[in-house]
Amino acid sequence: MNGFDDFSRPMEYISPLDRHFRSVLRRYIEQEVMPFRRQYDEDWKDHAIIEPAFDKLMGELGLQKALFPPEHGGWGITRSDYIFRFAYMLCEELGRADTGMAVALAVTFWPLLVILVEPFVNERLIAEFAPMFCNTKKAVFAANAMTEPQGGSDIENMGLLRGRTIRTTARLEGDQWVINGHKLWPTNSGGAASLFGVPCTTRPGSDDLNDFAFIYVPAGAEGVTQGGPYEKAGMAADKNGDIFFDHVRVPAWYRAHGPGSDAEAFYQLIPFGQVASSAFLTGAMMNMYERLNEFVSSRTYRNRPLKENDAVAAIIGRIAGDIDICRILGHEAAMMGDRRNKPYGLPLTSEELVGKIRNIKDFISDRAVENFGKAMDVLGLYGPDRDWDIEKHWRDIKIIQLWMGGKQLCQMESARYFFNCETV
Amino acid sequence: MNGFDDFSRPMEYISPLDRHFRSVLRRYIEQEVMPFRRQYDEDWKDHAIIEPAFDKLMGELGLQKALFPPEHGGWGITRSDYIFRFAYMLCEELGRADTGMAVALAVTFWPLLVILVEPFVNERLIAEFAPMFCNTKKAVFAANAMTEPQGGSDIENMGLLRGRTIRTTARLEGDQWVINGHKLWPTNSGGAASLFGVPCTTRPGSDDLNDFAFIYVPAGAEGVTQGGPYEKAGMAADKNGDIFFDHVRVPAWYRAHGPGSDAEAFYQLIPFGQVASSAFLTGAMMNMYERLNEFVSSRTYRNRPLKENDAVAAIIGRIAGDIDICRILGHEAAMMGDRRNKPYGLPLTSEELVGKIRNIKDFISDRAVENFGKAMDVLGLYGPDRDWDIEKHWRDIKIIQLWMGGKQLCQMESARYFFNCETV
Amino acid sequence: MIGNLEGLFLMPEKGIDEETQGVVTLVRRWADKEVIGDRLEYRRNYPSRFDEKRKTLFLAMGLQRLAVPEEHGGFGWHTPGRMRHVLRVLTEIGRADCSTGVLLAMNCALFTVVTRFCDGRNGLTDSLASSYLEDEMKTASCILTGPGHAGRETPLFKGRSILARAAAAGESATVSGEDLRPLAAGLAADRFLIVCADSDGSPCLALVPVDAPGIARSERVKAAGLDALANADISLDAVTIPKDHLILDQDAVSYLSACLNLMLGGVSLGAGLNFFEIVSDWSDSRVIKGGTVLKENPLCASVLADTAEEIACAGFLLHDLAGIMPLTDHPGPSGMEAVYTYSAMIGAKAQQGIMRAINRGLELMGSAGYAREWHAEKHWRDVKTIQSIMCGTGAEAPVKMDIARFFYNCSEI
Amino acid sequence: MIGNLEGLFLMPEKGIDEETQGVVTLVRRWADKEVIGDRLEYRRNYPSRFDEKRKTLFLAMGLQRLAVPEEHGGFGWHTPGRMRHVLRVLTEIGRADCSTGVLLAMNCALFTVVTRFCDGRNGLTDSLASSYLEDEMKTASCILTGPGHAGRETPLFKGRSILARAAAAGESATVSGEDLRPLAAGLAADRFLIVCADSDGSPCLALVPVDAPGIARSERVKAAGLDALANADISLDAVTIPKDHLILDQDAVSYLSACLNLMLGGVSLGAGLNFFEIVSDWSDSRVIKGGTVLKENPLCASVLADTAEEIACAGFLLHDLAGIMPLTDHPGPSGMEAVYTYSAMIGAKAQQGIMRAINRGLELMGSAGYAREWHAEKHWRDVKTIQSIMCGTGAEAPVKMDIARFFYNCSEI
Repeated sequence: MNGFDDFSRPMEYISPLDRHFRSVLRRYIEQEVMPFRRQYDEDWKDHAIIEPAFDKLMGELGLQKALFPPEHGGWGITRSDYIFRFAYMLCEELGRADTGMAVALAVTFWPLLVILVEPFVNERLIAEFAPMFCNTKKAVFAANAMTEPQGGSDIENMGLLRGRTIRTTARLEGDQWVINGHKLWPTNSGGAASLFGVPCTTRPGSDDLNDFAFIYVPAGAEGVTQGGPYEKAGMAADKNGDIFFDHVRVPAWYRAHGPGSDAEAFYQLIPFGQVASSAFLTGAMMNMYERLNEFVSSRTYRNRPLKENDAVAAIIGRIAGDIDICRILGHEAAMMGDRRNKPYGLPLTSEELVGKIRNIKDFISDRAVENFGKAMDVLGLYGPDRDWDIEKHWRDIKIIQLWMGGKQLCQMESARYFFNCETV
Repeated sequence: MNGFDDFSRPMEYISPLDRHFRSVLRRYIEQEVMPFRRQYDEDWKDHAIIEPAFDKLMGELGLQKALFPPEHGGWGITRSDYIFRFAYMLCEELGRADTGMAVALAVTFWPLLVILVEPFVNERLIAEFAPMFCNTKKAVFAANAMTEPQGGSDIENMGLLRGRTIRTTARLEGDQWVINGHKLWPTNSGGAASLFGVPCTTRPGSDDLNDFAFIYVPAGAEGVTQGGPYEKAGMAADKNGDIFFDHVRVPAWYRAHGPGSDAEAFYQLIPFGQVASSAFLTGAMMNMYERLNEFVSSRTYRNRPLKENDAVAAIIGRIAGDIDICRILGHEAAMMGDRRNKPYGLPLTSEELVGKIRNIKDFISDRAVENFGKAMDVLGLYGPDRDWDIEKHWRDIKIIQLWMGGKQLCQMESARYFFNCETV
Repeated sequence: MIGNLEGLFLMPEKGIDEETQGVVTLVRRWADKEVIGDRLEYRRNYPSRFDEKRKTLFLAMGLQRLAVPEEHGGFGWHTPGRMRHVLRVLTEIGRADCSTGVLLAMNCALFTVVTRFCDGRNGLTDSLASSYLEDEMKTASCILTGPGHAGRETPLFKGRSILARAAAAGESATVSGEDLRPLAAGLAADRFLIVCADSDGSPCLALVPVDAPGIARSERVKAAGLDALANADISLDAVTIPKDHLILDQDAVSYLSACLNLMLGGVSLGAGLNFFEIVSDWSDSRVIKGGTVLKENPLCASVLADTAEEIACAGFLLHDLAGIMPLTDHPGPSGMEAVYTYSAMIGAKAQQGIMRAINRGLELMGSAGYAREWHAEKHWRDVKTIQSIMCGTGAEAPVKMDIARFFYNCSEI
Repeated sequence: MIGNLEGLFLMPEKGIDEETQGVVTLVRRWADKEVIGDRLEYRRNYPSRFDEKRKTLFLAMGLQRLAVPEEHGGFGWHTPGRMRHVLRVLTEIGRADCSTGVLLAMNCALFTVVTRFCDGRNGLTDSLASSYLEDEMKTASCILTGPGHAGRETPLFKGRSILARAAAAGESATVSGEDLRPLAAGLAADRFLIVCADSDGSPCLALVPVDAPGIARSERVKAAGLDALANADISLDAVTIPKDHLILDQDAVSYLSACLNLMLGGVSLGAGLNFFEIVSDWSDSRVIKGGTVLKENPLCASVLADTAEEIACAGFLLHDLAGIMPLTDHPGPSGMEAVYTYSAMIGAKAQQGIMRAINRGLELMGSAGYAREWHAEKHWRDVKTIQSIMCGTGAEAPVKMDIARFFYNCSEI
C-alpha cells in the first residue's frame, strides 16, 4: 500500500473524467481547504474563512456549474452516463478534507437534479436558473427545504407515507403558487442558499402522490424568512436553520414538472443523496487512514511501532480493510445509479434500487461510526485532539449517519425490499 | 425482492457462461443434493448417501473435468478470462446446498491449478493426470496435503515464513523424488482423494523459496498411508484425516515446475482458495435467506408475521443487507483474480491482491458467522432444529472461517498490506 | 470449579456458607472425575453413556432434590435468596455437560415456582416432592411461549404467543395445544410445565404428567446441541389434570422465565469456563509463526483476552442478577417486573457473551476447534442451543421490547 | 439521581449508609438545580460560566475534600471499601457535567493513592490535605503512560511507555520529561501526579506542583470534549521536588490506574444516565411515521432498549468493580494484579458500553442529536473523550494484553 489512493475501486467502473479531473480537484482542495480546516469549527456562524474556499471551488473552479448543459455555460454532466460516478468522485475528494463542505456543494446540486436528469427534464426552468450558477465566480448555493418541525424525516419515507404528513402548502392562485409553511435544518439554509427546492402539498393530509408538489423558491422572494444557523457538534461549513414561508408567491411554472411527476422526480433524490453520503464517508475514512498511518508508524507500544504489534495491527488492519470494502460498495452503489439506462439497470425510483442503495449507505455509515471511534481509541490520549483531524471527522460523520431519515429509515427501506414487508 | 437470486451482483462482471450453466447446475443440485442433505451428518464416515451425489455432479455432469483443456476431454476453463468468476458461480451454487460438498469439489481443482493456470502450465503433467478425471463417470477427488501436525497453518503464511517450518521432505534419488512426512486435515483425505499435491521442502529449515517443492503423489503409491476420517462439528461431505508418506517414490517430473516456480505457482492457490471460500459463504447465506424468509413470513410476534414487526425487520433486514454486500464483495474479489491479465490487474501473487482478497474473505466469514448465529436466534426455539437447515450451515461455515490460516492470518496479511508492516 | 479458575474469575458476592461450599465442591469433583478427566472415552455413543454419570449426580449425590424444600426432604434451595447458590452449582455442572445442567435447571425452576405460587396448596408440593425423593431420575420439561402462526390469533404473554390453553372445570382442568416445542427433553421428561392461556386469555402455568391420556409426541428433533437430551413436539388433546396443577397467576410465568434465564445462564457460564480451560491448554502448547507459543503472540493473546473477558463479565452479571432475585419478594408488580426485565436482559447478554467467548476462542484452535475429539465444539453447539431456545423467537427483539416496556413505559410494542 | 432512575437502574449492592446517602442526595440536588434544570442558559460561553457551579460543589459543599482522610478534616472516602460510595457521587456529578466529574475523580485518585502508599510519610498527606482544606479550588492533573516514539527506547509499565523520568538525590528528587500529555486539565491544575520511571527504569509516581521552576506548557489543546477543562502538553526540565513526593512502588501505579478506571467510569455512567433521561423525554414526545409516538415503534423501542441495557450493565459492572477494590488489601501481588486487570477490563468495557448507549440513542434524535441546544451531543463528546484518554494508546490492545497476562500467564506480550 502506497497511500490512500490504493484503496480498491472496481476498475471497470471508473469514468473517463476521473483521472484528470480528480487530480485538479485534489490540488484545489489541498490548497484551499486542508490548511484551514482546523479553524472551521470556530467559524460556524460567520464563514469568514470558509466562504473564500467555497468561492474558489464552486465559483472559480466552477463546480456549481457542473450539472447544467454546455449551452447554458455548464459542464453537461447530467447528460453523461456517469453522473453518479462523477458525483461519487467529487464527494469523496471533498469529503476527505471536510464533509461539511462536501455536503454544502452536493446539496446545491440536489434540487437541480429534479429538473436536470432524464426522464425529468424541464428546459424552461433550467434556462431560468442556469445563469444564477453559471455566470458568476462567487459560490452560489441551493437547498432542499424538506424537513418540517413535526414530521422529522417523514418526507423521505415516501415509500410508506406518500407525502401524507407534509404541512407546507402550495395553493395555485392565477398563475402563481402561494406557499405557506415552516421548514428547518436543510443544508445551506441559515442564510446560505439563493434558491430553495420546496416539497409541499397541494392538498394537506393527502397520500395521493399527485398532490405532492416540488416548487422552486428564490431565497429573496417576499415572505421568505430565515433564521440564523444552529450551533452543532460538527460540520461548520454546512449552515442549517429555520425557513418560514409566509404567503410566498412564485410563478406557476416554478413547479418542477406537475402532478405525479414531481413526486417521482423528487424521489430520485434519495439514491443521489445516499450515494453522495457514501462518498463523503469513504472520503473521510481515507483521510483518517492517512493520519492513522502516520500515528501508528511513529508512536510505539513496547518500544516498537504500534503497527508492528500484532494486536494493534489487527485493529488497524480491520479499519483499513473496512475502508477498502466501503469504497468498493460505494462505487457499486454509484454504478447501480448509473445503470439506470442500461438494459439490465433499474429506474432510480424502483424499490429494489432504493432498498439496496439505502442498505449500502447504512452499512457504510455504521462502519464509519465504528471505525472513527476505534481510530480515536488507537490514538488514545491524542484521539480527541483536533490536531490529528480524526476527532473532527468523528464528529462530522455521525451527522451523516443521522441525516436523511437516519439509520432506522435505511433499515426499514432495506427490510421492506428484501422481505417484501408491507407495514414496516 | 422475488428470491435469493435477486441479491446483487456487479452486472458488468457476469461471465458469458453464467446464465445457462448456472441453471443446469442448480437443477442437478436441487435434484441430487437438496433432498438428501439433512441425512449427511450421520453419513460422515461411510458416504453411502453422499457418494452417489458426487458421482452425479462431478462424474456425470462432469465438473471434475472443467479445468482441463478440451484436447484432454475437459472444458478448458483455465484458458478463459473468467476462471475466478466461473469458480465463484460454481462454489456459490454448491455452497447454497452444502458447503462440505462444495469444498470437496473445489479442492479437487486446487492442486491442479498449480499446473493449469498461465504462466505456470505443465503440459506433461496435464497429460498425465487428465485421463484420471476426464475418462470416468465416477467422482474422482484430489487433495492438497498442506497442513502438518506442528505447524498449523504456517504453510499458508508464505509471506512471512517462506516455507521454513515445513517438515515433509523431498529428496531426489536418481530420477525419483523420495518423500517422507506426515500431513493432516486436508480436504478429501480420509481416503477420498486419488491424487495429492504435496508441498514439501528439499532442505528442511530453509526459507529460500527455491527449496520449496510441490510434488504430485498418487494416493495409491507405495508408502502412502491414510487414516480414517475425523468426526467433526459439520461438513460431513468433506473427509479429513492423516496422511503418512513413508519413503514414497514418484518420478522426478512429478514436481510441478521446479525451484522458485513451485512456490510462486503454489502461492497462487491462496487467492483461489479465499475466493472459493467467499463463494461458499455467500451461497450458504443465500440459502439461509430462503429459509429465514419462510419462517419470518409464517410465524408471528404479537400475532403479526415476524417480518412485519419493525424491530425484527431491522434484524432480518440487516442480515439480508449483509448478504447483498457480501455477494458484491465476493464478486469483486473474483474479479480481482480475473483482472490478472488486464493492464490494470495484479498478479495472483502480489501482496496487494492477496491482502485485499484475504480481507474480503475475512469480512465475509465474520458476517457469515454473525448472521447465521443471528438467524438461529430469529428462529429461536426452532433455530437449533435441523429441519430448518440453518443450524447445519451454522456448523459448517464456522469451519470455513477457521480454515486456511483462519481469521488471524487473514487479518495479518491484510494489515501487512495496508500498513506496510514488516513483522506481523 | 478448579481452584485456579476461582482465583481468575472473581465473583462480586461475599463468601458462601460452608454447606453451600460443600455442595459446590462435591459437584466440582463429580465434574472433574466423572466427566472432564475422562472425556476421551466418551467419543463414541456419547449421549447414552452419559446417562449413568447423570444418575450419580441426581440420585447418589441427591441433586435432583436441590430445590425441593427442606421440610419435604430436599436441600431447600428454592428461595430467591438461594438463587446465587443454585447458580454456582449449575455452573459447576455446565463445566462438565450442558445437557445435565439444563435438566437440573428445569427441575430447580419447577420447584422454585411451585413452592412460591402454591403456598395454600401444599398437596401439589407434597406430591411433587415425594416423587422427587424416589430413587428414579425425574425430569421436568418446560414449554414456554413461542412464535405464533400467521393468520391465527393467540393470547399473548408480553407479545409472545401462548400456544397452549387451559380451562378449569370443577376439581380438574384440561390442557390443550398442538405441536408445542419444549425447551428440551420432551421425550425424556416425566412431567411438563407448560405456559398456557386460561379461559380469559391470561397467562398461567399447568403441570402435566407425561403419561396423561391425550398426549402425542412427534419424532425426535435433531438439534444442533444438547445431544444427550431427546426432544420432540408435544400435542395435548384436552388432557385432564387436577385443578391444583394449574397456577393461575401471571407472575408465576414471569418468575419461571426469570429463574430459567438465571439458571440456564449458569449452565452456559460453566461451559464457557471449561472452554476457557480447553483454550488455555491449547494456547499454552501450540506454536505459531514457526516458533512463538500461541499465547505469546499479541494478536492471539488479544483473542484469548476476549474469551476471558466475556466469561468474566457474564459471570459478574449473572451473579448480579442472582443478587436482585430477592426483589421479587417486594410487594406489588414492580419487584417482579424489574427482576423479569433484568433476567431477560442479563440472560440474553450473558448467553451472547459466552457464545462470543467460545466463537473467538475457536478462531485460535483451527481444526481442533471443530474436531469432536477436543470437545470445544460440543460446548459451542450446546451453548448456542441454550441461547437460541431462550430467545424464544425473533432473536433479541422480544427481550428488547421487554426492556423498552420497563425503562420507557412503552405500552403498544 | 432522580428517584425514578434509581427504580430503573438497579445496583447489585446492599443499601448504603445514611451519611453516604446524604452526600449523594446533596450532589443530586446540585446537579438538578444548578446544571440540568438550567441548561439552556449555558448555551453561550459554556465553559467559563460553569466555573462558578463547580466552586459551589468543591468549596461550599466541600466535595474537594471527599477523599481527604477524616483525621485531616476530609470526608475520609479514600479507602478501598469507600470506592463504591465515591463511584455513586461521581455518577451524580457526571449526570450534570463530565468535566467537573473528571476533576473530582483526579482529586480523589490522588488522595486514595497517596494515603495508601505514603503510610510512613504523613508529611506528604498532611501538606496535601491542608492545601485542599483551603477555600480555593484545587485540581490534580494526572499524567499516565502513553505511546512512545519510534526509535526511542523507554522504560515500560505493562507495555506502555513511561515518558517521564524521576531520580532521587538526597532529600530531593528531580523529574524530567518532554511533551507529556495529561489526561485533562493540564492548564488548570495546581499539581501533577506523574507516572515516571525511576533510575532503574521501574515505574513510580511523582507529585509535582505546577509552579515549580522548569515546567513549560504548550498552547491549549483543542479537544473533542471536556470543553470546560483546559489541557496542554507539559515539559519538565529537571524539576526539583521533595523526595517524599516520590512514591517508589510499582503497585502505586497499578492502583492509580485502577482508581481512575473506576472513577472515570462513574463519571461516564452519570453522563449516560442523563443521556437516558434526555432520550426518554425525546422519545415520549416525538411522532414518526405520521402518528406513532417514537417509543411505541418497535424498532425505535429496540434502539431505546439498547441504550438502557448498555447503561444498566455498565452500572452493574462498575459496582462489581467497586466491590472487589478491597481485594487490594490482600497481601501479595495477586490482589492488586487482579484488581488492576479487572479495572482495566471493566473500565474499558463500561466506557465502550456507555458510548454505544449514546451512539444508539443519538440515532433516534436526528438533528436534535447533534444540535448543541439539546446537550445530548455534549455527553457524546465528553464520554468519547474520557474513553479515548483512558485507552492510553492502541485502542483496546494494551488492555487486552493486561487481561491475557493475568488470565493466561503470558509473559512476552
